[in-house]
Amino acid sequence: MVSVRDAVCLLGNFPALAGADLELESGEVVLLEGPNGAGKSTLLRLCAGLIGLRQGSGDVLGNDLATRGGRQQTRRAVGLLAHHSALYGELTVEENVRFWSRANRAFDADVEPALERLGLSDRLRSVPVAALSAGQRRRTALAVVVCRRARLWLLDEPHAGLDAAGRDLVDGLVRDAAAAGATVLLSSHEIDRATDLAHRVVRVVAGQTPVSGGHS
Amino acid sequence: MSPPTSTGPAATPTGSKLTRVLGSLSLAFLAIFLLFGLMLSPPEVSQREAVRLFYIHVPSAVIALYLAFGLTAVGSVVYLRKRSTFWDLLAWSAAEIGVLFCAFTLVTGMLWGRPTWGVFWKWDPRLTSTAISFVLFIGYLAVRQLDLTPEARSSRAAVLGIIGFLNTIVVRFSVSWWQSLHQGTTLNPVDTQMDGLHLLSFFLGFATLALVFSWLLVHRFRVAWLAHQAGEAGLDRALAERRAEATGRTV
Amino acid sequence: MYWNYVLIGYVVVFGGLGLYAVSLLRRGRNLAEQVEPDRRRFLD
Amino acid sequence: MRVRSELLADAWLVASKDLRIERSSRVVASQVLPFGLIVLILFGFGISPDRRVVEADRTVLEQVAPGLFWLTVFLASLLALGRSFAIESADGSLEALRLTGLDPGGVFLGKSLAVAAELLVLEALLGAGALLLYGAPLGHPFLLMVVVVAATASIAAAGTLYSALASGSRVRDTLVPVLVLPALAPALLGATLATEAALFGPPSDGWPWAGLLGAFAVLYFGAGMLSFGLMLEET
Repeated sequence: MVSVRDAVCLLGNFPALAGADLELESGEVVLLEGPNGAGKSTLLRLCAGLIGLRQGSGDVLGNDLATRGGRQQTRRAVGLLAHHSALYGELTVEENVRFWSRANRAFDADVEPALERLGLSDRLRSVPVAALSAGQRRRTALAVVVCRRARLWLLDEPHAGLDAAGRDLVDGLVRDAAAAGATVLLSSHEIDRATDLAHRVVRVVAGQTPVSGGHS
Repeated sequence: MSPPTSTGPAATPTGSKLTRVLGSLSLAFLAIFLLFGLMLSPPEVSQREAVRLFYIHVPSAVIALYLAFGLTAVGSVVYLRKRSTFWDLLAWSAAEIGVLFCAFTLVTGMLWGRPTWGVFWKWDPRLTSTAISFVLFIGYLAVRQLDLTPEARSSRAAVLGIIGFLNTIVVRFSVSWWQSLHQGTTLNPVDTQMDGLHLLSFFLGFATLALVFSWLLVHRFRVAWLAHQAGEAGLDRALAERRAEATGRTV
Repeated sequence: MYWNYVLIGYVVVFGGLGLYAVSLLRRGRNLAEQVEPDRRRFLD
Repeated sequence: MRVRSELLADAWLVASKDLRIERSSRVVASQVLPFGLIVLILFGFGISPDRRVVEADRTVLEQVAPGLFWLTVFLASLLALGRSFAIESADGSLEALRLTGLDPGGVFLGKSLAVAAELLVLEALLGAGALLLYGAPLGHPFLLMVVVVAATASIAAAGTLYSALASGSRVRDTLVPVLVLPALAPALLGATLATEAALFGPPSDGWPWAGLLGAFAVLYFGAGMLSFGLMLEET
C-alpha cells in the first residue's frame, strides 16, 4: 500500500524529513505522533505525492514517489485533508464540495450523502464558507475528502478545531473508511482519542521514525 | 577534473587554462580594438566621431539579445528535458551577463543618439526593443531569486527563459514594424555605408566583446556551480544536524 | 563634443565589464572556501 | 478527441468557478472597474484634453485615445490577475488543484478564460467611457471587435502564465507587473495601432496588427497550456 524507506525531504533548505520509514498495510489505521515540527505533515504530504524525495525511496499505491509521473498518479489517487482546507470563501458549502468533487473526478451522487454525513445538509449548505466557524469549515473540507472515495486517506490533524461531536464524527468516518478497505494515515494531538482509533502508532522525531516508538 | 591546486597558488578558483586563454585573447583584442576604435579609425561622414560608440553598441545588442538570451533559451529547453543542473546554471549565467550587455546597449545607444540625433532617446527599434527585453530579463533574474524550492525556481525560470526569448523576437519585430510606419529614414547606424577601417574596427569590437562575453560566461557559470555546491554542502550539514536532533546530541 | 560621449561610453562599458569581472572573481573565491575539493567539478 | 473534450470540460469547470466567485464577491466590478475609470479620467488631466493639433483637426486626446484606453486596460488587468490568483492562494487551493485529476492545461485555460471574460466586460464599460470622455468616433466596428477579442486573449493568457510563474511566492504581487508589462509590449502596440485604424481608418492598416495580436495570443495560450502543469508541480 505505502512503503517509504529512508526518506529525506526538504522544505526550502530545511530537511523536514531526515530518513523516515513508513509501511502501511491495506485497511490499516495508523497514527503519526510526535512534537510540533517533527515532520508529520511533511510525511503526509510526501505520501500524497506533493513533494519530491531527495534521498530514499517511496511507493504509494504502486506509484514511485521518486518520479514526476508517479507523484502525479499518487496525487490523483489519495484523499488528503491538509492543513489548509482549500475552500473558496465566496462560494457556499455546497458549491465548494461540488466543485472539488468534480475536480477530483468523484461522483456527483456522492456529494449529497457526504454533506448529510458531516451535518452540512441543512441551513449550512447555502452559507458562504467565509461565514463558517473553523469547525464547520473543517467539516466541509472533510466532506470533500469523503467524496473522493480514496483508497488511501491522509488526514493532517483532522480533530483540530472540532468540538466533541465533530471529533466523534471524524472517528466514525475513519472507522467506516477502514472497514470499507481504505488505509488511513492521520496525525493528531488528541493522543488518547487517536490511539483508540488507530491500529498502530508511528512516532516521528526530528524527521525520523525511530523503531522503538511503536505500540498498539 | 584535476585538483584545484593545479591552477597555481595565485589563480582564482574559477580560473583555468580555458579562462586564461580566453582572458589573454580578450585583453589582446581589447588593446587592438581600442587602438583602432579610438585612434586609427577616422570619423564617419554622417556619424562623425560617434561611430566609435557604434562599434560597441551594435555588438552588445546582438550579443545580449541573441547570443546571451538565445543561450538562456537553449539552456532552459535542455534543462526542462533533461533536468541537468549544468544547463540550468548556464542559462542563468547567460541571462545575467545578457542583462549587463543590454544595459551597455542602452547606455551606448543613448550616448550615440545625443550627438547624432540631438536627443538621448529616440524611439529607435533597436533601443526600444532592447529596453523592453532588458526589463523582461531583469524579471528572469528576479524569478531566480523567488522564495520557492530550488527545483521550482529553476523550472519556472526555464519557462520564462524560453518564452522571454521568443517574446524578445516578437518585441523586436513589432517595434521595427511600428517605427517603419512612423519615421521615414532617420539615421540608423546599420544603414550607413561603412568601409575599410570602419568595418575592421566594427568587427574588432564584435570579436572583443564576444571574447569578453565568453570569458565572463565561464567564470559566471563556475560561480553558479560553486554556489550550487555550497548549497548542497549546507543541506548535508543541515541533514546531519536534524539526524542528531533525534538522539538528543548535537553535532 | 562627440569625443565626450564616446569616452563616457567606452569608460562605462569597459569599466563596467572590469567591475563585473572583479566581482565575479571575488564571489568565486568566497564560495570556493565553502566547497570541498571533491565537489568542484566543472572548474577546469 | 476525448482528451480534448476533457480539457475543455476542465477549463469550463475552473472558469465557471472563478466567475461564480466574482458574481458573489464583485471585486472586479466594484474595485477594478472604478480603478480603470479613474485612470482614464486622470490620463485626460495629464494630457490637457482640449489642446488641438492643427493638421488633423483632432484634439490631442482624440489622437491618443486608443493608446490610453489599452494602457488603462493593461493596468486594470494586473488587478484582475492579482485577484484571480489571490482566490487560489487564500486557503491553499492551488495545492488542492494539484491533487485533483484536472488537466493542468485545462486549469490554465479556465483561469485565463475567466480573466478574459471579466476583462471583456471591463473593456465594454471603459470603452463606452472612453468614447464619451475622449470623444473618439466609432469607425469600423468589426475590426474593433476582432482587435478587442485578440488583445483580451493576449492579456489574459500572458497574464495568467506570468501570474502562475510567480504564484506561491511572497513577492507575487510586485513581480507579476515586472514580468507581464514588458512581455505585453507588442500586444499594446498592436492593439493601439489596430484600434486607431478601426476608429479613424483605414481598416486595412489595422488588420496586420490584429493578426500580430492573434499570433501573440496563440503563442501564450500554447505556452501556458504546456507549462502550467510544470509550474504547479513544484512550489
